[in-house]
Amino acid sequence: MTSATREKELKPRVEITQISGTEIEVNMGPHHPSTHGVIRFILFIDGEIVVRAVPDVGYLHRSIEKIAESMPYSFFMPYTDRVDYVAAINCNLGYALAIEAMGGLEVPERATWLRMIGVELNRIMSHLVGVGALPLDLGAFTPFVHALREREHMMDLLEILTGTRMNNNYIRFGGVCQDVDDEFLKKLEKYLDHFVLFLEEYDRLIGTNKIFIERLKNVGIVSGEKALSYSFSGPNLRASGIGLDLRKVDPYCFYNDMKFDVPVGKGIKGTVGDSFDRYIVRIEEMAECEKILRQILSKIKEGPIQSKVPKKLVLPAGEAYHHTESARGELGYHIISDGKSASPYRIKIRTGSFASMTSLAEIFKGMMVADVIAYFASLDIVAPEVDR
Amino acid sequence: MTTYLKNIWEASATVFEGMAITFSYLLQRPITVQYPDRLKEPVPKTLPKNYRGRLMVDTELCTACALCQKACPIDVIEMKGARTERKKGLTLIYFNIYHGKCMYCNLCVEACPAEEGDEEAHHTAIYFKKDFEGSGYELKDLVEQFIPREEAIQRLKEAEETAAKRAAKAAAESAPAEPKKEGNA
Amino acid sequence: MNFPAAHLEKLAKLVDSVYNGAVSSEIVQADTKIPVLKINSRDIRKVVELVVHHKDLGFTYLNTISGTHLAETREDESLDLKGFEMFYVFSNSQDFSSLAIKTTLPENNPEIDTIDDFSGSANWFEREIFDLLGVNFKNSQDLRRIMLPPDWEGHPLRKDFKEGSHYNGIPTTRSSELEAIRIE
Amino acid sequence: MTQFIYMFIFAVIYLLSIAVAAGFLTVVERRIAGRMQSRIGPNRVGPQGIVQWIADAVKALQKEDIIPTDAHSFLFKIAPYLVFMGVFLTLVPIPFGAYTLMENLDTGIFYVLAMASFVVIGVMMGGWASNNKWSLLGGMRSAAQMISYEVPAALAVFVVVVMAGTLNFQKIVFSQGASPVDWYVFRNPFAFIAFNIFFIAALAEGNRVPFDIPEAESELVSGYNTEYSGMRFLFFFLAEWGNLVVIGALVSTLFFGGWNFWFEYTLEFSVPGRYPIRFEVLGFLWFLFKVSIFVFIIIWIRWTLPRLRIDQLMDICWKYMVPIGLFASIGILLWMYFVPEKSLADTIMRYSMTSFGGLTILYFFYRVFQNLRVTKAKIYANPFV
Repeated sequence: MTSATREKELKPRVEITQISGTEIEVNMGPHHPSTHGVIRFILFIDGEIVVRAVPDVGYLHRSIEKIAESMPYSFFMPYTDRVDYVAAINCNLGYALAIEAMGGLEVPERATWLRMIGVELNRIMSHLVGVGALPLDLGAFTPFVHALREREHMMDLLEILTGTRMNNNYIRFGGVCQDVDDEFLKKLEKYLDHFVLFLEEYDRLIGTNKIFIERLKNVGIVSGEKALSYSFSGPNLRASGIGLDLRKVDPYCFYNDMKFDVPVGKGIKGTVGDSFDRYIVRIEEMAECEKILRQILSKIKEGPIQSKVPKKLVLPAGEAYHHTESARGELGYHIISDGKSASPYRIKIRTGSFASMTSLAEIFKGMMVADVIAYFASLDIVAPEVDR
Repeated sequence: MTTYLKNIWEASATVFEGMAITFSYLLQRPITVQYPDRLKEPVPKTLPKNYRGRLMVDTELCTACALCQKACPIDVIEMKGARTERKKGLTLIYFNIYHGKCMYCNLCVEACPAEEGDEEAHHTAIYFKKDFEGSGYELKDLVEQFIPREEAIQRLKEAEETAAKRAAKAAAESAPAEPKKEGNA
Repeated sequence: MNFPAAHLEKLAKLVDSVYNGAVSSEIVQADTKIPVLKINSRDIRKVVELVVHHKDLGFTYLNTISGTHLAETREDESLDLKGFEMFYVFSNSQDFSSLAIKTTLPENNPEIDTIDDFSGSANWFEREIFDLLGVNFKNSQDLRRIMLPPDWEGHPLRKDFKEGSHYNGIPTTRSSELEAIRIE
Repeated sequence: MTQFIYMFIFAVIYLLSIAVAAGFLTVVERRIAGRMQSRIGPNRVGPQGIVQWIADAVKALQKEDIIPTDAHSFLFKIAPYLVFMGVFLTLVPIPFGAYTLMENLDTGIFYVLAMASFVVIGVMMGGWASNNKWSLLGGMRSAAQMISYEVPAALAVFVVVVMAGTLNFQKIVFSQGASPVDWYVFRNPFAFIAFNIFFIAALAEGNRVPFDIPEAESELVSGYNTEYSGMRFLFFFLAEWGNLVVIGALVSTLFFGGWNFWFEYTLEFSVPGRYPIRFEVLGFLWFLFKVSIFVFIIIWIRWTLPRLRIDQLMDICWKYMVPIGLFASIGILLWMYFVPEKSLADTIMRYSMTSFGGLTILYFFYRVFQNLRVTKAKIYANPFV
């Protein structure tokens, strides 16, 4: 796409010439109730309409990539939790898989199943925050608390699985840190029965609500082509009608054997790729996660959970780009090893939220202030994943 | 006109439905519990086996091998082992844990070689206890000294003495050998 | 996804034929089965245009842009050059097979052409590299610091970055209040 | 002079009671919200947290009274009082019983509609004077919203006025009976439509969800009252919750028979001293009960629905409520002309409307219990409960 055609396509939906031309510069964030953590937009508004927006990130930049260069490979695992604290095990998994691919480490079968349980549970938890925070930003508080209540039960499950509620640091190179007994698996199965009922009720509480639909439909439309151009990934990309799921197209763990659908946005209430599609894709994806979890439960077998990994891990010289499907899209680790030291030469983390953020400046143009919030909330962005 | 009426109908029907759900929650018991005073049993008892609460050290079991200290990515553990006359092997001089820094990653526990107990009450020398309430008013309240300070200073003194004795002994042993070397040279 | 071998040959041929030897390229298979196209940094726009717009290729999806500072302090055969290494990952929007483009830049005054008109997200990825590594992207729409404040000095991901003692009058290290309870 | 003293005493009593009611309502709201969200809510201060509002008030009073540097200090200072006045004055002509009212104004409804506009002035003043762009946005939004919604509210009130033939609240109460069949809301379909319009418009005038756009917490931080603290903030706060009482009182007076408690108020009672005091008390309690039902519904709506966008808000006002209001007001004129009171058609309509209302409520509870069954299944399937 050349520059000219892109400009044409990204033309604001509201003709800015129609409005008076007196801009007010307002500062939204970093401490604003709906900028999810510390993200800031400088909005130039004319009445209620945003003429221009400058997103500003970096308030949570902790230089995780620099920290990685100063420590052994295994020490960096707890830091990956903090890349996306809402879906911590997903980040663990991406890192572990990349290192295992580079170092040629084996993973026992049961460890992979346990990893998948952790990852899928985490994905549901993350989506619950996403679909809960969306109505919260639109002014409905109760659905958010209901979603968090379910997340709380899942945290109880993760507590048994990993020992912690957040920032689990569950996955180790060549395995996982601890095993679970059958009681946990039974609990999980029982909980999934509960979760199905919750999803149905949640949909009736807010997903079918007329006001909610009106606030989201045809707001922040990102067409499939645009979504690819902005490097959207995960639910955001799928909501734009492009059914790319790394668990399908580039399978890792045992996702090859799993039967699940990839929900895509169909524009059931408005246009494909609008904010409501991003909401409904997440809801459908939670149902798919539930299916995957049931399959895992039927297939998991006893066995060792940790393979032999050298205490001081030195990877062969070389580099790798390994990506997995995290809750917020493609989570890629670009790792460079110099083959001599026990610490990585460079780790670059590619996150879904950062890529989603790139669209803001263009999409915000011509929106109303209330839509800015709806669009931003529907992207389900987590600030530490943007800044790292 | 039909869409007009449909809009009105949809709006009122879905609002009605949502309100029925919220009302039904009004008739249920809340799911939250009144912490900490109205609990059926204390929270630590309800926690799973390997729950990561606060770090705890069994100073009796600890062999002062410092593996946990090396395993910690962020220097939470500050410890020292040295030879004293108290016991064979290394004696723990001091063992401080900076709870304010700890990120509960479990790496130190996995590194610990000293284990004790059966299947039920199994624990390593450094382990997570189920207690999680550890707030304090000052930063130094968050540092737990498992060997009390006075004791630690005492032990440090002993260790220095032992070290001095050993050095003297070593010197005495190697003293006759040294002139020979010089002589050879 | 594993990159089809036929694809790979076609790509090499295409790069050679379209630019008639003007592009110096070399294809290697990296650890994670993503083919890496090594090119000269001045050809980046030509290659990206081919990779993105050619109807047989269509790698329209930019996964990420990564940069690395290869410092002298770690002389090693695998890291063959002193300077900056740029690593572009593109994916095919149909089957999501990925392709990496790698290029190196000199250590002093690293400069490369921007590719931000090929992808909407490239600008932010480039800004991040500009901010943290100090690589200059020529003709970029908007090249500002992104993570760090505008008045920050230095580029932290460079291997020779030294943290200043103060930033805007705030000390970057803090004296520990815990000195009092130390035993040694 | 004595009249002035009486007036002063009554005003103080009214002021105190509305302050107490508003404070108490905050606790009630938080408790209800808590239960709707499976939480407990404030329950520490007093039994079941019932005096939490005193603690909150004391805390708010201790706060420093901050006036932003570049704020217009005079307007900034008086804005909260104007808002509070707008709410408080609307209570003056509303009868709480046969005698429990401040002033039996003949222009009651007109007066209420006029006084409600004070709120707009106060809110805009506060928003503008704060020298904060978010506050200004909130103030502008609220001006647009409140002025727009006065139109459908007035149209809905017009329906009642036509039916009662008077602007006087007391007479409106008299002309409705005690039983649901005699309430205006179930008299005929047009009155029912008018009730819905009035209730929604009142929500919008009171800045309640789903129309809380002026103070949209997640958009404008807190809208026009962002910069206020301490006592001044408390006045905004009192106005907001006092508004609940006002809305409840207006709705139950205009459409639900007011204080009229299960017997006909006949002329002989209008002689002072003839009206039994126990009826007065019962009527007062009956009225309070009706008001609290509506207050509960408003709170309940708040904790269920998301917020509208400003253009949707205007759409609802001008594309839906105003045309429907016009339809209802023309309809009521035709109805009054063709169907005389106490005729057969009138009686049939009354009873069918009442049973329609009753059935709706029954169906609602049926849905509630179905939802409860879902929840029960959920609890059964949950290993952690």
